[in-house]
Amino acid sequence: MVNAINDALDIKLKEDSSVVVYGEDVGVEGGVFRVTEGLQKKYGENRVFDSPLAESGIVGTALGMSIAGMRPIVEMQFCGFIYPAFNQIISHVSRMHNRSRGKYKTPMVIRMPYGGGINALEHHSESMESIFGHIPGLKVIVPSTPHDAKGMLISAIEGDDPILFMEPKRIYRAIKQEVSEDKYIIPLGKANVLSQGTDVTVVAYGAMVREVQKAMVLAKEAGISVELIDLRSIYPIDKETITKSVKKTGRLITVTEGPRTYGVGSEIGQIALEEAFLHLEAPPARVSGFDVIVPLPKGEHHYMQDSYKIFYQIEKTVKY
Amino acid sequence: MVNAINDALDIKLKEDSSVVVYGEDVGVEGGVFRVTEGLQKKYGENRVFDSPLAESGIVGTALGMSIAGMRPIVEMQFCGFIYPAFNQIISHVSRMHNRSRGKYKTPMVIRMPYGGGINALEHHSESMESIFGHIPGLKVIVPSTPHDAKGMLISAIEGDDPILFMEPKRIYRAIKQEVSEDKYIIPLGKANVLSQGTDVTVVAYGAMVREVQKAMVLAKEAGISVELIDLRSIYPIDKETITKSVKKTGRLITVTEGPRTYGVGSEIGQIALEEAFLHLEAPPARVSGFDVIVPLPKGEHHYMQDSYKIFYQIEKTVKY
Amino acid sequence: MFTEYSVLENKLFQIIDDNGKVVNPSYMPSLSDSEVLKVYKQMLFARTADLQTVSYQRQGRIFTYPPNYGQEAISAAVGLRIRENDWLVPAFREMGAMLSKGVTLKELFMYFMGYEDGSAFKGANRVLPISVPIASQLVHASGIGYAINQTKEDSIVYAFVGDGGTSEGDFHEAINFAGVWKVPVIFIIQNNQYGISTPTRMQTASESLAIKAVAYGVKGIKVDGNDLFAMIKAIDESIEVCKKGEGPVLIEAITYRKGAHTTSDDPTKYRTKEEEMKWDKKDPMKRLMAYLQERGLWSTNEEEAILPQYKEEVDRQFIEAENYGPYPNEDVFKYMYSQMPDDLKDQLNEYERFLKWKESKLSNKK
Amino acid sequence: MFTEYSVLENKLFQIIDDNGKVVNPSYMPSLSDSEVLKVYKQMLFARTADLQTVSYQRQGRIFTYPPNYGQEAISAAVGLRIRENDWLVPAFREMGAMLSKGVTLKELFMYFMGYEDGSAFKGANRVLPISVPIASQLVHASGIGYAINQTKEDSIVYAFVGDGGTSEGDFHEAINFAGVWKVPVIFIIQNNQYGISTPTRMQTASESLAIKAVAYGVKGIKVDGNDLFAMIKAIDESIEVCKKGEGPVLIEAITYRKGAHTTSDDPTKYRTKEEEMKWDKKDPMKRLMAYLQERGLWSTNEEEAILPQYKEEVDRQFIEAENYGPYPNEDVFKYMYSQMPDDLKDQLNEYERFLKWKESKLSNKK
Ligand SMILES: Cc1ncc(C[n+]2csc(CCOP(=O)(O)OP(=O)(O)O)c2C)c(N)n1
Ligand SMILES: Cc1ncc(C[n+]2csc(CCOP(=O)(O)OP(=O)(O)O)c2C)c(N)n1
Ligand SMILES: [Mg+2]
Ligand SMILES: [Mg+2]
Repeated sequence: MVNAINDALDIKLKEDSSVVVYGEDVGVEGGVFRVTEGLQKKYGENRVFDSPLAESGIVGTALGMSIAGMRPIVEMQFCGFIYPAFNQIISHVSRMHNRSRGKYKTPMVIRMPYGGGINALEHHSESMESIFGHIPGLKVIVPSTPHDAKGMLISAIEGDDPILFMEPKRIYRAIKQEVSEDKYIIPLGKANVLSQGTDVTVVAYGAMVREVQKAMVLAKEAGISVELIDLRSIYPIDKETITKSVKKTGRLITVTEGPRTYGVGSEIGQIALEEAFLHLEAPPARVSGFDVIVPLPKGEHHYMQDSYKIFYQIEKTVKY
Repeated sequence: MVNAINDALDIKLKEDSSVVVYGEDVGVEGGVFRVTEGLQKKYGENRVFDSPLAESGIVGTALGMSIAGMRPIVEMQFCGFIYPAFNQIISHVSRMHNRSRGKYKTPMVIRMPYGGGINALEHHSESMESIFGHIPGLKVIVPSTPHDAKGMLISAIEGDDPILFMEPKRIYRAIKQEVSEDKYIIPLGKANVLSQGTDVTVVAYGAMVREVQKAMVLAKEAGISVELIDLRSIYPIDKETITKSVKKTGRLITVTEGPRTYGVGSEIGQIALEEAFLHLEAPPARVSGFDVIVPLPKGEHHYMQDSYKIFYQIEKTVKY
Repeated sequence: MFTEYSVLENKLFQIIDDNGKVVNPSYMPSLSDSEVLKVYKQMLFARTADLQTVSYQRQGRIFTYPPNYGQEAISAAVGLRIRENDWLVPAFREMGAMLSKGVTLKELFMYFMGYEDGSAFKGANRVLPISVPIASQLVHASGIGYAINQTKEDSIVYAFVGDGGTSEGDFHEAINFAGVWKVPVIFIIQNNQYGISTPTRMQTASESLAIKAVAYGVKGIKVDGNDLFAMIKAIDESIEVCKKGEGPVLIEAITYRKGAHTTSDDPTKYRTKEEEMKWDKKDPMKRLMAYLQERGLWSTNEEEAILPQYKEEVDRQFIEAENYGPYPNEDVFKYMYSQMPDDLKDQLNEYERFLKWKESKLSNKK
Repeated sequence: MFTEYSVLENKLFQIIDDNGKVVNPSYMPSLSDSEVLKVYKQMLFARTADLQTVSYQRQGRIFTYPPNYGQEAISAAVGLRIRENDWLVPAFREMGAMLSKGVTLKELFMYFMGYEDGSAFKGANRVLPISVPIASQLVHASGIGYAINQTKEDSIVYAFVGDGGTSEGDFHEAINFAGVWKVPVIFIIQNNQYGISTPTRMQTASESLAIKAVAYGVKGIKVDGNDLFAMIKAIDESIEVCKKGEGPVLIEAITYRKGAHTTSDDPTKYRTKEEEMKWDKKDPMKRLMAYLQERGLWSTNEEEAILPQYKEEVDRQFIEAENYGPYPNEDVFKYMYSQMPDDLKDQLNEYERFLKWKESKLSNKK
């Protein structure tokens, strides 16, 4: 996925001189995950550069640049460090277009690695996407494969809205996949049905997709047919795809990494309720993090969703 | 409600020398809503004081004070201005107790007026409580009457956890109610069943409680019996009270001011699903803000929940 | 100027005294008499509009409004120098500068009445909307500055903040970025002595606000913000710094908010009559008027002759704003994204169904 | 000291040179030889632990770790002066100071292995846990300082941040609050030349980091952070300032991170061998060693004799940490609130039901 993202940035930097890439250590070092490696050499220090260590400054200046006609792409070193920029995001990034009644377009992408499972210290493992999904005016996107990452990032850069692009760092290098070298686009806001099934719909995104796929092996052994939807977009939500599937299977499970209460799972459940109530054969269920701070590595396995936790819920839901 | 809150602060300032009250303009001026009026005169400039205009500084220093054994109460001038402090809240306030494995207790209250309906400019009318409810380690409280405000605030100050105390400014002075001058406590985390009913459960809090009460007049005319629950606590959620009621009525509506997606309504709906699925006769519904920025005053009526919007949904849900 | 009035020595840069006498002629910017008069008239118009707005508010015809009364010279100086191609990044107390940039009074009135359409600034280029969250706008200015450097445009950014705003982290980050990037931004602190009720000395223990420039390695200057000429000169020299690519400048403009913080504020709670009287002597318009009168360029009679026209014009625009009409349903949704997502379309449709139902409900009742 | 080494003149406060010669005797703090030797040994222990931790990490026995290598004098000086009643507010590169405060190596190892229990600091008073979000901890220090003033305790707060951290808004807000409140906080910037790969000159255009003190009206000083004596003296004078109620002090300690940023960083990508060699000559331990040898207080032989004991002690604590045992389920929930809310109890119970199910599932499979 790291290469696919690098590739997308490379393509847009080449194609469009209004694109710049900056953030903490993204220049010389190429980012702590090497996502921007080689780009500064290729495009120079004015296009790809290290900024001072200040997230509000990074995001706020990016908004300024976008108002002035550029297409900045900034990196938050980890999702856990986006919060100093929270005021800029909720008070300005998400609002400038509406506030100015469309006078100022604010195309900008805030990229960041997110999620757990990499044995990291505090603040390096969180999944707080529902917070951002609740902010009107933002789009929040999560790819689950290298192929998707490239196509979705190019879409995000080319779009005219501010976008939070959350990269599941746990699978940065875990999924091997041939990715076309050409430019291609994956439209934002459309979920992706990864496997057809009849007994239960499972909605997931990011690193959780792979965990569901592992759980599906167990489900298959147990004779359960799972329809897997990769949500791809936390906001806007592709209600149509979810609804269609739930109407077919009558059952829904959402798998997410973040804390349970006010998380993505409750929204997806609510959508199923509102759109497919009479088709529901069991209550839409959530496999999610607990309402706790992600434990440090020695305790993280308690918190994380793995194939067994998912399968446990699949069985419960199907037997309901 | 303004007086009741002032009273609670007064009682605790008098009783406990480790209590201090500070924030922007809370001293000499007594706050822009006059909630802290008179307290500086009474307790001096060391106990009740104006701080520099910097929310991260305000909240972060309060955490420091609480670590050092004090019980600070800080005011955010409006809920829309809490975001510069977001990093302190999500990265430290909610975490220090857990991070230090209980070594440091962090009793502190962050008070703030929130919600719309006062013809205010941008950033003065938001209701983003679900964001805070999603942060593990915080408690988020909303009173709906002067009586509750006083008792809940005293509880909040005396508790050992960090608490967001959200004050529905729209009803700061709208509800006339005799409030006892004595000290009394309302335990946090318990919802309050305000009216018994049989056809539908309506969950609301803060200023929305009054709107539901108005809608209940229309419902009564239409022969619909509503059970009204004042949620009081956004986190933790009193599942028991909600579940019990929904099992009885079979129907649920949640009324909130904030944006719909990833809002409080979806969580309450999901709880009903998980706990009372087989009792549901209609899909739990949400009356909420749209997924937009609260419009400026001339457009705010489009956004706000009033008795008609609520009754519209009551009718729909009951007729489902 | 930057050397002679070094921020380290905490000297105040002034050109005319409280009586409009030129006390620092070597720094007098070269302006024709008619230019000076033109700026005075702009200030007069702004003050007229400002005072009138306060009275509209008292009549309940407008919501909150933050008066500019007493701070007009700062906006006027910027208004004089700012060009079509320059950017204005306001806080919320810069009416004069916004008018000079092509924003109309009507739009400002609409904004304070509660129409977002009042922020669209249809006839004005390169002005950002009013920014409510204190100091947060400064970071945008630094970003715009970067874009200017990138395209090598001839453009300068004028960014405003209040004294209270200097306490916010964004103040620090904005000027620090601007310093590292060497962007053409003139940061102007309107130090009107208070952030609502909080006096400047409770915001910071630093000697002045201008001295904070040192923390970012940028040039800074403390200017008498009620002295139009000093403000113009400070801006002129700042423009030179920007044009040479030497980066941003921080101007602390010392002034006084003669009115209330906003129309819902009562300043008698936190300041004395004596203080107000002291500052009244330094009123920027009085001082400029004395200067003009001394030179026979303007008189009380002329002023009295022109004021009714100004008042009428203000009124005309106010009434236009008042008659702007209803706020269409779809405007609540339309501008959230460059294209409306399906879900917002659904919410709009659902809302319109509700409105129909409500209408029929209400008409049944009758 | 603060006058002679004014931050405005950007002078470096130094007492010994790179060869351990005392070049500034008038500022030499009065320390007995045995005290100096004791501090040296503490530094040696810290360095031993530090280097060994890096090698544990290479063996895959610990996760990320941010080496202190080359920065030991700063922590040692604080460690010497900090009292039971003083507060330590660390960032994450202050091992020596934490050990002096009573934190154990075992606890630090546990933390970096991934146990929160490693932050409980059972035997240590008034040390905050490691703070990961850069600069955010400084604000807590100002708040603790307020509490100290309130109770009129005899206590001082030592708060740390890196050079990179000075760019964050919280750096600004923390020192600004501290300045207004005149709280007894000594803010220490460990300027180790880099924030990960980003050199200090890309963080700010200011002349130094110490000069930023001026923006808050507080005393500041730029110190050779690899010179133990200069660090001690700077702290001693800062303590005096605090005790007099004159408020906080900002110390910029110039040093160099000889190791990598963390064990997952590769410094060759962003710095040269020459630069590393240049700084190697300024190594704080080499300089102190030269000072001690000159006086016959310490020798290479003695050092070689003691090192195995230190290594063994480090190893012992490391192995204790390694054997700390499993992470109980309930610890995930237990510390979130002072009392566990019902919902968390439910989540714990549900989790334990799942574990039982999983166990039976897996044993069926066998
Ligand atoms: C982040 C933030 N916090 C608080 C407020 C509320 N508020 C509005 S104006 C103001 C005082 C501003 O003072 P100053 O910066 O001196 O500007 P002035 O009003 O004097 O022009 C405050 C606290 C706000 N708008 N934004
Ligand atoms: C708010 C925040 N942003 C980003 C990071 C990621 N990060 C960890 S250390 C570091 C560099 C810190 O540099 P400096 O302050 O100089 O301290 P040093 O590591 O050199 O001791 C960064 C960017 C973080 N921990 N917190
Ligand atoms: Mg002010
Ligand atoms: Mg550093």
